Amino acid sequence: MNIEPVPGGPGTVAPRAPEPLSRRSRASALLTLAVRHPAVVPTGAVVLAVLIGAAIVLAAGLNPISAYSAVLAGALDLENLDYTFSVWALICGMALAAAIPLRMGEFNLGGNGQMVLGGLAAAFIAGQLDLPSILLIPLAVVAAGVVAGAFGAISAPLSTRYGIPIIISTLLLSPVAVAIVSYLLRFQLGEAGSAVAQTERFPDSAHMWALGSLSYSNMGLILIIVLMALFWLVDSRSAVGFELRVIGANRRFASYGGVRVGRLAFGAMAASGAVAGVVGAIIVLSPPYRLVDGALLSPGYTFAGLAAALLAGGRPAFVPLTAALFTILQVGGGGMERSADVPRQLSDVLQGVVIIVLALRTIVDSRRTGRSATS
Amino acid sequence: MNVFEWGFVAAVLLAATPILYSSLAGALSSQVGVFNIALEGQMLWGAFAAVAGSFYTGSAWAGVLIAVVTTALFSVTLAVGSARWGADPIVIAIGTNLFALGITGFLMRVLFDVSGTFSPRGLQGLDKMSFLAEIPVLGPVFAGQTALVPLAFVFIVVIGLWLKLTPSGLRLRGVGEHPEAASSLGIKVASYQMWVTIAGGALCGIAGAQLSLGNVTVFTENMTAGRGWIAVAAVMLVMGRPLWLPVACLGFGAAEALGFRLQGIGAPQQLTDAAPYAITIAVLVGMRMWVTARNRRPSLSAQPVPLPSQPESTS
Amino acid sequence: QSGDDAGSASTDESLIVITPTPIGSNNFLQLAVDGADEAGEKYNASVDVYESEDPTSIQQNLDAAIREAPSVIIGVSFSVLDQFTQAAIDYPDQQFLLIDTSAEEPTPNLTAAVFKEYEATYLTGVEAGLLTEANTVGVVASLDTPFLHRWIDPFFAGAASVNPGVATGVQYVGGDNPFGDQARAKAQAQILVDGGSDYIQAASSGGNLGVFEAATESGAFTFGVDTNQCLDAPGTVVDNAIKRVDVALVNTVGEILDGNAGGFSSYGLAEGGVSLTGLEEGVADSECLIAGFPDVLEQVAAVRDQIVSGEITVADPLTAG
Amino acid sequence: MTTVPAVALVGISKRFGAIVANDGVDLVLSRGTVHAVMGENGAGKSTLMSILFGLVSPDSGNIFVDGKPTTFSGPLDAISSGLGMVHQHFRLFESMTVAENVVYGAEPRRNGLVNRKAAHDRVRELSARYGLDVDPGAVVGTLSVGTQQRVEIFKALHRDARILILDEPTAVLTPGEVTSLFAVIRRAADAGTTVVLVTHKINEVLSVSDEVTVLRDGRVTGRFQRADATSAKLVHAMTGREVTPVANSGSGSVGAAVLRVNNLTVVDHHTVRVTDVSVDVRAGEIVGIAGVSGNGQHELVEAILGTRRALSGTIELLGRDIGAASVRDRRALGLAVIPEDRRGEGSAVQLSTAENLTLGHHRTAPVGASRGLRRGWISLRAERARARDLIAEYDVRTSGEQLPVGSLSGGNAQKVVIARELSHNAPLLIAEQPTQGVDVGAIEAIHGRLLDYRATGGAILLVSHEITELLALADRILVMYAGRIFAEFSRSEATTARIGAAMAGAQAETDIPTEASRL
Ligand SMILES: Nc1ncnc2c1ncn2[C@@H]1O[C@H](COP(=O)(O)OP(=O)(O)OP(=O)(O)O)[C@@H](O)[C@H]1O
Ligand SMILES: Nc1ncnc2c1ncn2[C@@H]1O[C@H](COP(=O)(O)OP(=O)(O)OP(=O)(O)O)[C@@H](O)[C@H]1O
Ligand SMILES: [Mg+2]
Ligand SMILES: [Mg+2]
Repeated sequence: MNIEPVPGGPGTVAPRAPEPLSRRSRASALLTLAVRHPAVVPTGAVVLAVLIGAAIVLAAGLNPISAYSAVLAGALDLENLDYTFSVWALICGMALAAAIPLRMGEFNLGGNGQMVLGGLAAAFIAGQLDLPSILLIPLAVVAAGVVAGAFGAISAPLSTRYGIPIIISTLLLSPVAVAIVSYLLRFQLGEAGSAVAQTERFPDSAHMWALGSLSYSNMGLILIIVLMALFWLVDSRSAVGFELRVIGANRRFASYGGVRVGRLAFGAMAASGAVAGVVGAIIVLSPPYRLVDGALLSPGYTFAGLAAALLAGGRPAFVPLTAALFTILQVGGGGMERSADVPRQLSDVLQGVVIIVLALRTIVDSRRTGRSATS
Repeated sequence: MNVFEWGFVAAVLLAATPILYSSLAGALSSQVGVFNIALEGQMLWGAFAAVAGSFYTGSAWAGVLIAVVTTALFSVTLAVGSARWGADPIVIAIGTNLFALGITGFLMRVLFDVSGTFSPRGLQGLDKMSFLAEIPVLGPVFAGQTALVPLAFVFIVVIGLWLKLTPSGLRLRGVGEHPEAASSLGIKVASYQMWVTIAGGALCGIAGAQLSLGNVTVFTENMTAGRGWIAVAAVMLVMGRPLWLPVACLGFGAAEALGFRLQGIGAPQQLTDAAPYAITIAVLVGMRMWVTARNRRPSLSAQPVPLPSQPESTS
Repeated sequence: QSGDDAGSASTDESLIVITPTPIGSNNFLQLAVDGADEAGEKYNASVDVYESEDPTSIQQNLDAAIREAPSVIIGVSFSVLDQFTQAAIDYPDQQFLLIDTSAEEPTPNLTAAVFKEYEATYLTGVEAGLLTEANTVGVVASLDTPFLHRWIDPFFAGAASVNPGVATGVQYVGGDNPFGDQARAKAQAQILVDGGSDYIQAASSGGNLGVFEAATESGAFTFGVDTNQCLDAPGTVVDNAIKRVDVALVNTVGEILDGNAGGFSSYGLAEGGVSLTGLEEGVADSECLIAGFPDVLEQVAAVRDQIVSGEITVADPLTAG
Repeated sequence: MTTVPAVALVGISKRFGAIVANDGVDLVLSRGTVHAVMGENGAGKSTLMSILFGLVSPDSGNIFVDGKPTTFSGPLDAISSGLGMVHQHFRLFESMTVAENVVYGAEPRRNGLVNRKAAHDRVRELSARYGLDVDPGAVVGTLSVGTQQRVEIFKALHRDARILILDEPTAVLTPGEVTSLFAVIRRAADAGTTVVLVTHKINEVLSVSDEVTVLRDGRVTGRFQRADATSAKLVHAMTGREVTPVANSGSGSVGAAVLRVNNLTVVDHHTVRVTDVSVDVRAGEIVGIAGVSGNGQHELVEAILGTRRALSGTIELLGRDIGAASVRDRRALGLAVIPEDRRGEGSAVQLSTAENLTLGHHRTAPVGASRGLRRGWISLRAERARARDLIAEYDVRTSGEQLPVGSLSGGNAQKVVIARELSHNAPLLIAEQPTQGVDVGAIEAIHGRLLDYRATGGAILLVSHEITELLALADRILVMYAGRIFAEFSRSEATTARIGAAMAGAQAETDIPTEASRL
């Protein structure tokens, strides 16, 4: 039995056909169409952020043009590209670690802890086992993923069982992990006679495979690209990806609909932690082939990755692009200081401005989509 | 080492005060439904502005004032962005924190031509209340502190009472609990959220000023060093009841001070680093376990809707 | 902050300094940069500073530096050792200088200058041991790393050498900003004071200012490091374990430029690479309290001479532990 | 009549993108009357009310209050012009007291502080004036739905509202509460207040309203005085056709038990919500559960669905004990649920209609696959195609399956939920308030579907506070009160009066005479 449609009686109003567009309004329609392209708003935000940054540089009595060209040169000069790509891979990895929980509306602020635990696991395998490369490296990477994944996963039951938001538990657990790793490096696993807490240099068999003659980018880059592709596939085409999005939109709806929220959150947090752990593994299996206390955290990959993921709205297709943006700012920031004498801190300023301006883009979004903001 | 002595209490208070101010800002924001994790960045800016202000004016209290005003301005982006324009406060806050870290370091180099630490000769710090020195208990606890330390508690009590007793406090609580309900009664929800967030900025300004002109007299890059995040955790811990903030913040202060003291008997530095965070998460879990356990079981006082008196209700 | 002298017509030489972490409030790195600036002035060389974030960016900065082909690439601290050793092998025509660390198997183009800070710290320890009335001394250090023990263990050893049975206490700042958290450093210094210490060695980099404040407020006394920190808190700082990075840098850069590259020089008390402010000229104007204790200075000078002559050897915590 | 109308809306139009929600609507409200606004789902009622209350600004048209042209830039303007609105979804601060809720935003003051005593007095005074009994100090979250609604009305009256808008106020009330609400409405109207009542229930319109305006597709299609309004005329104006009520003919073969609930007890927040409840539902049977909301029906449903743990008791589905099974396993075994809380539980407003229709079907053909290589993967093309089919089949009025569900009108969103759950063809269907907010025509269509479901051997547990609905559909009716099965009626025993009395907790042995009967 069907619910009958209302017959077109005299009182009914036919849905109105869109009025024919005048040339002017067609032009403006085209313009709206262009403005609505998903790439436009982020690009506009970046441009705006760059202008704000320029204003700051100018106000400080420095030359914005030379500052920016130094940023670009520092990141994109041919001889620096190798390095830039290796950093991009790491930021991409941490962005992925942030993007997975973001799909279910959660923030992972504990990337630091997960990354160092991954680094620790990889360092332990690489330093203790005497295996050929072909076994040792995968084993180290997998161990990193497992240990960091297990650590990341702790936040899921804390949230689903005890109602402690993931953003808080990851934030609080991270320093604990960092302290544990630091302690182990200092007292148990550290190299004797070394001035800082660090492991011994790993044997050659534990050196991540190089990509041709490149000196920074190695198989880690490929690994991250594969993980990104996997994330994209799972997010857009799989039942689990769909369920994650449903959780993000309305958790009660998800559990009513039979989504095993606890399990999925567990899986997502484990995957998120695991990716962060793999990033840690890639770092320690690359030069200088050791785990150095504090060295994984000082470049701030976690927050750069988080920012990139937020900027992309967690959407897998955009993550590589936004990660590239933060890579350029970060790597180029060094170049800027080297050659343009603009303080390195400007790079943080710019990253902050980009994030803020992009967050404010929702104004544009919500004006466009009416009452409901879709992502 | 004797753990409980007045000096210990003073140390705990000192460590807790900046966190107290900033967590008060966070708690107020959460009362109006804005999750404010920009406390770290705002406090850092406040610390910088206070030192810069004191440096230029030669007066520490002018520094505090400048910190309060500029940090309030600093928080306008978050306030307007999240309340008026509906942007995600978490994202803005993450941007704000990064921006604050960058801009303070940048300005230190551009304005003062130093990197890392700025502590020019003659930089005025806030006066200690040394006139209290002779008074028992108060003396050892407060004589070495600035007036901002006891003021924090005054703030908490006043704000707590204000929330409870005044029309605007009532409205403010309603805005956070059910924004649509408030706006359907003509309350300008966005305005409340905006002004409360800006007021929170001012409180973070005090927090930063206490840190850079009260706890010490210097500004350093990344001087807040995670204290703003601890404040966020404190807000979580009290679950929207500002009057409990002192307990949470003093708890953190005590965890830190205790950690330092334990170093004295050989505990590793890493334990000190981890202790406040580990204790917080443990307390959170404990609290939630207790709450869930309580809800699961019918308590003795738990009564279902009372059954009616039987037949006479038929008419 | 680079010291390239924009004014001077031509600079024949060039120096590039690579730090392992951002300089921030790490005053040792700052000292190295100042030393490089001084060397630049002396040899009419341009100076560039590349601040790194982590081991990978050390490598990247090193690569960038090698592309610039300066007269000397200067690496500061142990953290750059791996990268510099390898680079020296790969680029035999480039001159490298390591400050504060040395390679096990150095190549001829890799020069090293190391400091025996621990000898100076031993002397501040002697001063503390002589001066303490509470028979308790302490140290506030940034982190519990082997390297930083050079400011801890010798200090206690020095104090004990003149004051057997002196009690000791140490506090590590740690946290998110170990090299610049004055508030924590201050609280920790206060804990040492509460625990009875009246003389405290400050080894917490940017945090030292916090240590000085705590001491000022509670009537205790402190020792500074690296430079004359008495100026930061007159009336509180007794003396400083200074490190003449400038001297070392100027000397070794000069050697390299003169063609005497390779090997390593060690700067201890004997070489004048480390010292105490109190043992240098101009003590009277240093604002250091030690100026008021000529008898202590006399004894310390004697110990210094014994160390120089080899009569006393101060154990290096790095190799000892 | 020569008197100036209290409010006149003239030529109001409002578009949302391609949708015309209001199209030149005129609405005239005379002082001291009760004015009903009726219409199908999506006809534009809520939009019109939102415009009247200043929540939405019209694209064109004018508002006259007491004959003076007025523009509202927000609800505050509307409130100060003497309007008050009671939203269907209550807008109450559950953690606050009744008095605080009532005075919120217009607090009596003393020395700059809220004058608590005056606030309590005000509530008592309103209680007395309208013959209602509400404790000013009670925390609102602990009150029954009916009492909460009184608080909503008090909020408006406290502000001396002369024009009171009620959006579907009776949807959640017992017959007794409806009677008492109507008494309040009458009293208010007699005292000069103008009342606007948005509703789908024709008997209510006929019993309480003085005038009726009917909307269809954004336009006014009928205006009636009570004297000349009849059920048939109203339905025709709303739908443009006749609607014949469907009802359970009582026949049909009943099979084995599909659901067996034994001695179930559920506890939440210190309180026993469900006490020792036993229910069986057999194949080909519709078992109705009547009760005022908040008496444990919802917790019972949650326990069966598995989103809430029971403290004791057993639940069997198709002979299998599912007490420990996950929601997903229960659903896979053969359970579909139309939940009470459409927005909070039954849909995700930001997700598209297609995605909302997919949840629960994403692991089975055609969208997903339960076995083989495609297992665990989703076909976006199949998702869209299936969504279009269901939208057509269930007459969901929307301009596209990719639009977010949040942009649908209340009734149309409900149809999306019903389409999703019915298309499971599960052996057991639990339907909680399946026709809430749905218009007359759609109600009959949904009722027809439920009866078809039963005819093909499906078992249905129908939870409703709509007695007419239960009488029309159910084979047996259980009444829940205070967490217990308080009474049970067979089809032949059930009458509105008996059920109504039991819902109110009265152990009705004798029939209560009443004028209301089955529609
Ligand atoms: N903010 C909005 N954005 C887009 N469309 C909207 C919006 N508000 C209402 N509509 C559309 O306008 C039309 C009228 O909606 P309205 O809510 O007024 O209907 P209603 O008569 O209240 O229906 P119901 O009886 O289902 O509650 C519907 O088609 C609805 O989808
Ligand atoms: N998520 C939302 N965001 C903004 N406006 C909304 C949202 N949901 C509903 N609305 C608006 O509020 C109006 C009135 O809401 P109301 O709660 O009365 O729902 P409704 O459409 O009448 O549905 P129903 O009464 O059947 O539940 C809607 O018609 C719509 O215009
Ligand atoms: Mg409606
Ligand atoms: Mg409605």
